[in-house]
Amino acid sequence: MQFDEPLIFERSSPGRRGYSLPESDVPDVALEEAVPAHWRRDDLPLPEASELDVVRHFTRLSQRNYSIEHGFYPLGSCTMKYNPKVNDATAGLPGFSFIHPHQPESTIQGALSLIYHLSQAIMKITGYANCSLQPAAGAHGELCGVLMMRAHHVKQGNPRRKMIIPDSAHGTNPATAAMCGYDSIEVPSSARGTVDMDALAGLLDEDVAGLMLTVPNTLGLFEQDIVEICRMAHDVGALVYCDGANMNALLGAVQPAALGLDVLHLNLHKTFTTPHGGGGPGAGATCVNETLEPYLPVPLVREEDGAYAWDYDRPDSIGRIHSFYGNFLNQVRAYTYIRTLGGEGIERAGEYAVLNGNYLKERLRDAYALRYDRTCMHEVVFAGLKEKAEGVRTLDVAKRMIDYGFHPSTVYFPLIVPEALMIEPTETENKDTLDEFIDALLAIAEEAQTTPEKLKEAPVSAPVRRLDETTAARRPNLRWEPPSP
Amino acid sequence: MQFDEPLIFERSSPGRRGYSLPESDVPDVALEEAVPAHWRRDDLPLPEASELDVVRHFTRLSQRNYSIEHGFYPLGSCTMKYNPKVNDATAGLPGFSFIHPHQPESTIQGALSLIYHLSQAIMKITGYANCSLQPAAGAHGELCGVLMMRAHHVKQGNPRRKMIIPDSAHGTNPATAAMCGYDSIEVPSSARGTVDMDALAGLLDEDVAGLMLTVPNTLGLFEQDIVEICRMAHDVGALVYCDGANMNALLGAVQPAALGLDVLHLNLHKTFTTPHGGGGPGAGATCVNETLEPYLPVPLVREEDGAYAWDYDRPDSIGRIHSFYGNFLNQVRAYTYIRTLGGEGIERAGEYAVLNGNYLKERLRDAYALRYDRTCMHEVVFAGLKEKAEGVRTLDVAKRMIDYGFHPSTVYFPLIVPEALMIEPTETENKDTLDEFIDALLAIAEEAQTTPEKLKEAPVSAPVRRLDETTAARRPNLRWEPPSP
Amino acid sequence: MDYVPHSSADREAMLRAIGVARAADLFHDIPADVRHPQLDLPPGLSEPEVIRHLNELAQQNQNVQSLPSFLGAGCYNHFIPSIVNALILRGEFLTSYTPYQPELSQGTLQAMYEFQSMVCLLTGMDVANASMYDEATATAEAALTACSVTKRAKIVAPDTFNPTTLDVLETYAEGREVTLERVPAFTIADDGALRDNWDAVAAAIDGETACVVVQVPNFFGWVHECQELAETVHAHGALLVVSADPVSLGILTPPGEYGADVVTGEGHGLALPPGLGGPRLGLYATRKKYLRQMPGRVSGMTKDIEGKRGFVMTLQAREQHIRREKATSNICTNEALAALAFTINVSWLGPAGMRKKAELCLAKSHYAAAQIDALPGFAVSTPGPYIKEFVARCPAPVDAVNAHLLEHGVLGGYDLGNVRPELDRHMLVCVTELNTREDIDRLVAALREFAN
Amino acid sequence: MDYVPHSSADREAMLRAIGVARAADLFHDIPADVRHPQLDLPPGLSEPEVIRHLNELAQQNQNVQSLPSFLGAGCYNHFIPSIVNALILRGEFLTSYTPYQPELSQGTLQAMYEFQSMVCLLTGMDVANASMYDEATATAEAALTACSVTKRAKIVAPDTFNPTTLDVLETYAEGREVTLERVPAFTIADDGALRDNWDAVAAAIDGETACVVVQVPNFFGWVHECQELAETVHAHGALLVVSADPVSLGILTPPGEYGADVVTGEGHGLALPPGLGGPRLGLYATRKKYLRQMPGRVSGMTKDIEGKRGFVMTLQAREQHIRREKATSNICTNEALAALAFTINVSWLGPAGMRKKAELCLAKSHYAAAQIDALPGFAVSTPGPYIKEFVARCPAPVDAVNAHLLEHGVLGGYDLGNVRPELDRHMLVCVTELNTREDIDRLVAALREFAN
Ligand SMILES: Cc1ncc(COP(=O)(O)O)c(C=O)c1O
Ligand SMILES: Cc1ncc(COP(=O)(O)O)c(C=O)c1O
Repeated sequence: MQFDEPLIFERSSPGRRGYSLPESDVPDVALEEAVPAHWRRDDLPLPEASELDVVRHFTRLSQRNYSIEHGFYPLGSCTMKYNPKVNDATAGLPGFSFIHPHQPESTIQGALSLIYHLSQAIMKITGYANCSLQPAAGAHGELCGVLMMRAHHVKQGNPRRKMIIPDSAHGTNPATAAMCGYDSIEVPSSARGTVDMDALAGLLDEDVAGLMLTVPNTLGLFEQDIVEICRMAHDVGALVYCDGANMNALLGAVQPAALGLDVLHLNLHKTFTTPHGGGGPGAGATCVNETLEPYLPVPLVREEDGAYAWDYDRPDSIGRIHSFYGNFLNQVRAYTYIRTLGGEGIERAGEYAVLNGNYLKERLRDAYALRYDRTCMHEVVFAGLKEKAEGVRTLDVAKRMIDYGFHPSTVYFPLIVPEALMIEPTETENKDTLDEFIDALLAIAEEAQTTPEKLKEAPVSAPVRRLDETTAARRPNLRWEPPSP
Repeated sequence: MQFDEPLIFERSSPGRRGYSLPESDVPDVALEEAVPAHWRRDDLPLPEASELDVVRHFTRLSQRNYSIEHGFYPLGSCTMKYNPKVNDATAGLPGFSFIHPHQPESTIQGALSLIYHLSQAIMKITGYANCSLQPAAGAHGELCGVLMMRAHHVKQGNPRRKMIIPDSAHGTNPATAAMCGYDSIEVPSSARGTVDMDALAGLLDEDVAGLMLTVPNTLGLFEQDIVEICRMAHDVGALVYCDGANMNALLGAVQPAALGLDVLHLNLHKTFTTPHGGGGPGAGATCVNETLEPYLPVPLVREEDGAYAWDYDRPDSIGRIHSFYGNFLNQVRAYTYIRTLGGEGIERAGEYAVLNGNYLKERLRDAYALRYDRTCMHEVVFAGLKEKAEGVRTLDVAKRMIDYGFHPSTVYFPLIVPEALMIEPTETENKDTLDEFIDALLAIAEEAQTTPEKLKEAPVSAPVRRLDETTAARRPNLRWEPPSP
Repeated sequence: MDYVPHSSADREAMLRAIGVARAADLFHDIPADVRHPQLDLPPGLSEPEVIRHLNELAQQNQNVQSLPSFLGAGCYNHFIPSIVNALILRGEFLTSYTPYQPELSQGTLQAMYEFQSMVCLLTGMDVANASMYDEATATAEAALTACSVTKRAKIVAPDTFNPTTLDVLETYAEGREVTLERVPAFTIADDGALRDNWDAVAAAIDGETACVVVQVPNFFGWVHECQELAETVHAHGALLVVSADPVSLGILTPPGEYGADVVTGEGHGLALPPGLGGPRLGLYATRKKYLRQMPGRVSGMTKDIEGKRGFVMTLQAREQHIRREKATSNICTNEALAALAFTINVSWLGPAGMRKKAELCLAKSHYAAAQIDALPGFAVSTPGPYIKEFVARCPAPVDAVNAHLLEHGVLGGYDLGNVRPELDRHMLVCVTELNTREDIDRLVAALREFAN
Repeated sequence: MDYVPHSSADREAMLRAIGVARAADLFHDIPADVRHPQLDLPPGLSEPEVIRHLNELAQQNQNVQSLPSFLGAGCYNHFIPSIVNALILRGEFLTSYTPYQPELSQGTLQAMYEFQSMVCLLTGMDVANASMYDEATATAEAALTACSVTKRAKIVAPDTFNPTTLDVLETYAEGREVTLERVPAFTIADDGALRDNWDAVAAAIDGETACVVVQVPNFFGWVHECQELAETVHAHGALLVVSADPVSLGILTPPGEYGADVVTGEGHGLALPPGLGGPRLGLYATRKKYLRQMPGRVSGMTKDIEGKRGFVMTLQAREQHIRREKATSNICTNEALAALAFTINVSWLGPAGMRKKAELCLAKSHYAAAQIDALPGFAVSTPGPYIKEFVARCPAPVDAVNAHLLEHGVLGGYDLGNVRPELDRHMLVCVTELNTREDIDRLVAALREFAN
């Protein structure tokens, strides 16, 4: 059942009404008296719709989305694993969803305890000395982390100027560095897909504030020289930032702190199953070793004799990065998930994520160009089709996946792999699903040779065909305009 | 996004597991000791699937359904109106969903109070002396009602033998009469679509236990002679049953009790917005006047000084008709709805249901054969297309509605209208939706003349085309069979 | 607040199209003297107000999540995973009608087919319908169907059968020339111990007997021997109707294997929370030869005109909307969404989960029984294998014991004095996978305190 | 319990296909000495256990549904209708990624477009993005964008602005050569009365000023005059950034009409319950000329190759994944589902509901203010029009007053002593459409008792 659906504004009709609010039970206040004339708005051309209209509109819109609950969603670096329903149930408890951040601490002990114990669990999983759950997403966690690096250097007397970032890095890394006032210096990748150690050696100096590495990196490869890299950086007084978006691969396998990485952000909405929601709310965590611990944003939660309290008494803190304590209801989800899995489950998650990644790699390598022929971690990156076909691009391969019932994998990222096709299966996909996906990708590779138009015309089974993105950017239409009166 | 989906059994793989249950925290009990060998089953070939598999399977299945939340669903006599989401929220409160029927009354005062006040509200709306909410659906309510009629006659010394039922009646009416040991006697409808009064006069005698009428009847027409009919029935000691499935039309317009109808059932899942769920759980209410009050099933809820209690002390009761007190969580929904609407809202619901019904009637009468040219109530019945088209049947018209994005109306019921097309819009549909539906029906009537194959081949936009019902009935395949080992 | 979307402009335009001046004119067929009465209802509430009010009512109830509960006796607090609610509340399932138009109802129809398959596999029967209101009405319909099939009028039931079900059966039988014989199938010893008296059931069967209805496990929790009984029943040309708890079928032999002709059961425990006893979910399965006498909805697999697999409601010639007064039952709306919940949960449990759940009930109930049996003044008295419910004799009337337990924050077991006055010191204790050892120890501690 | 679906047969087959003997072999790139540490976590819990545990934690909290609450100060308990949760929890919305593949994301993309439209209409601006983390980060990004646009380094903010937002802004500004000047925009009279000192803001603007950020209504609840200020700002070549409460925009003049260049705001009050302050929803709208400097995701309407309407994420050249270190911001994941909730709720409210909600806040807060002002020892001190929050001076420190209120089952207002020590007897009282008169009377009665 799939319907085209107009804008909610186009469903509007004057005088129709959906809302249901109480009649006032207090004396009327004349708007004219309470608010001066120039402060009162004239019109507000919002949609007028009945409750049923609204429910139908958004139900129909929803059915124009693909989601994890439809099928395989192998976006690389996104960890589209199953988002357990029990997490939504616990996050929806009124004892969590209806608490106010300014309530007296005595009335929110359950919430503070949850934050405290989630932090502890994250510290156990990552090996760090402390962490903050204040970041609202991964990039926000990066900002938090790099600001702490900066604070450390400032404390040492010099904020320094440069941030070294591999050419395979996610765009948020250089963007974050820039926001914190650092110049990004790109370090190239080696033939093995990891940091080129010679190039790195040549870049490191006393003006380098730090490195931002992704572990495993965005090629799905573990930086085998990571310990050495950290040592080299520390030798010049630089710090090493770990983008932990790919932490799913490392669960139970290694604690990033043990590798010498000074600071790490996690995407709870990847590794710890809080849903992506079509682009958030996410939830970040920024974890630090002892060096950076003083700079964590305020507040934290501390425990004393079984009682929990907000802790603002952190003189070297970078300050606040969010109005309150981040996306708490997603912290409830992540906590539910971690308590469900326990240590053993966490380790299994990582192990099977890597198993699935390597299985895909091996089964697809005859048809797709394996860029780095080595064991991968939780994801694998191909440089498009192995046997190139006239005029067929990776985008066409990706769009054709739709007609086979799958969400496309990530394409054209990392930037250093031409025609990149980046596939992350996650541990919650079973072998049957992987096999179906493999069969589809092999069939598509075949089609690329025999019937390439099938790829170029794809998708044909989605609610819309390929869209004109050029015009969208050139002549942006970004909002509905009320008809002129 | 629409996918074919295999059976969950076909998604099964040995050793896969979805469930999550606690490990035992008590000493083990050896199954072999607790349960003798011949009582222990060998195998249980249920599906083996992960939680994600299960979520995906049923999400995909759901998308193969049309529902009120997709669009207009004008099944006649079904009152497919908006089912408010707030009702689901209140019914989901743990204080309702997790209470046990055997709890001490002192621990369920809120629930008993709700039952009591819902009963009171229903009595106010219908005008009856009392009611039971024990029936789990409409037909169950009928059974309850007719058993009470029987109990009354038994008490008078003779259960009597006959039940008079109009030829336009819903199938549950004669089926219920039969279950209660009555012979159904059909009374024909007049040219106006209501009970043929002469025929009725000829059928009434002292062996008639009662009449079962639907008000308004299944043609959407109000029995204008209803008061007279009740008088005639009462004159021979018969009682009059009112099938209240169509009560939506009468809300605030008239109390059925005031018309002389002795007993009435309501479908809370029609009139009072509890969702149909693809075929239940419904919820019924059976309402009675003073004559039948002693026979209500046990228990009822009584109130004394603000305390509520189960009342079993009803010596003439027909007994129990359900394990407990009916579909309580749907009673919570119906109560939420009635409290939301209040008296004024209830009256508006009825008024607009009838307004919408008549609007459709007038707008469609040029293209569809109006069977009875008079004011209708909440629904209208046409005898198919006005201008018949070679080989085009009402079924084809109905299936073609699907391709226009609507659920088909009821077809071939009531049985007395040839090629019946029975349309009930309900009050929650706005004029735009009705107009779109009208336009579609007019276009279909046009197509019937110009391109009849479009009707005969319809639907083409549903997940499946027309299905082979004949083979389904002749060689029934009603279950999955495990592969023989 | 109401849900009427009409603006006054819409309303006027529609009245004009109809050709009347006022909506009131559409009601002229209703006798004027009773038309448009004043409805004496409380005024409507806005959504925040109605939520507040319902929250208040809900909070006036204690519930089995807020207090440890040992109540069963036909309604059970089994674990229902979060996915069930998340899925059954999807509007596509929740707000669709009975699947009369199969092209737009494939989701519901396929789920019904899967449900039927699961019920068959659990019970060991050939066919199943897609639900009845509850176990009581399912059993009543089964027994009456047996009367039609055999053209006999006597129904035999042991008094270890759930008495409420037998009450419902009697209500249902009212209009028919049918009698129910309740056979004393257990005795009460002087010390209050219960004894199995199962042979009495076989003895009550004669050439008039249409069917014997038995419950497995019985109302008191234990399992009667059925194999031999089935032979006796069949030898007399009667039918055996077994009402089985589907949770117990995770480990118990399916009734189909010991000769049941119809199997009914209460499925809510695998589908929905207690909900004060409703909605519930009646299961009904039978042998192929009784298929055309089976009441209720059935989904069948078929093909569309392009050869694609699809599902339809089938064998409708049994049903009221086709067969009218000759229908097998008057049932129409059933418990489809509860059946869906059951299907989801059983898919999630799988064979291993079904067994695990039953084994947890077994272990926990036996633990509780052992603890209680060891208390001074208490004795467990269940003369047969049991899975989750057992009978505990108390040193005082159960209502006094339960009042004491409630003071200690425990919902005690079911007072069997409600069934038979002489059992007023017998408590039916139910322990499921949701009762922790801590819950049980709390119950036992409170009972011990009571004993002292 | 975990969610790994592999049977051991699957696992073996996969290892074989990969060509390794054990999964551990896949981790050989990790230094051996730190590989596979023992994780010192509590053991995993089954779903019933984890639900029980989380229920216990939740019950250790009081909440604004269980107690009447007068807390606001940046986080509000506005009514969110039931349809919002029912719709946003649909898996299609909940478990999809950022809409990188538009063909499979039309639902999210169209909702984003509708959201952007609503934000524009509410604020009176030309364009809006599809969300920021919260008002604080939205305002911080807006102010820093103003610095980039004007190539100036001074940000001016009155100290009636939410101090947390200003703190966040300072954190964000840390890496840049940017200063924030907090201007004293109110004074405290000897009797504790607050006085508007708005002219000081205009006075602080100079040729170095990149932007002035003001909040409407301000943190204390009242509305400052902005028309004139806007002129001064623009006369100096600076930008005006207005942080507006979208609830108040149901009745207040949109900032676009009095010269705002960027409007930010906190949208959670129209989308989600308080949730201890997160998730929230940052609004960001601006004028067309600043479109290419705007941070965040934007959905645009376009056509597919068949000419059918569709939506895509557009202007991505502003964003980190294309522009990298030159991006307008590092923001990636935003608050899409909260934006969807906002879009649903505002669709449901419509213009009439938006106005009604604001009017209810207005009436109820003024009722509460009048009652409190009449209490001995208390005085309301809000020197300007206000919609839902006002300042009440108390006869004792707010924490003592609040402790007393809590004993009486009321969550008192925000203690302004947290903002400035000398305001330790000033309570910021918030009253929304969800506070009934009964709630307010209960607050007032408890305050009266305190005063006596
Ligand atoms: C490697 C990497 N780093 C950082 C991010 C940014 O995370 P977020 O989108 O939660 O801000 C992502 C996700 O898109 C990522 O894949
Ligand atoms: C007129 C009429 N009577 C009775 C019924 C039976 O109601 P239910 O399906 O709830 O048993 C229906 C509904 O199908 C009906 O339309």
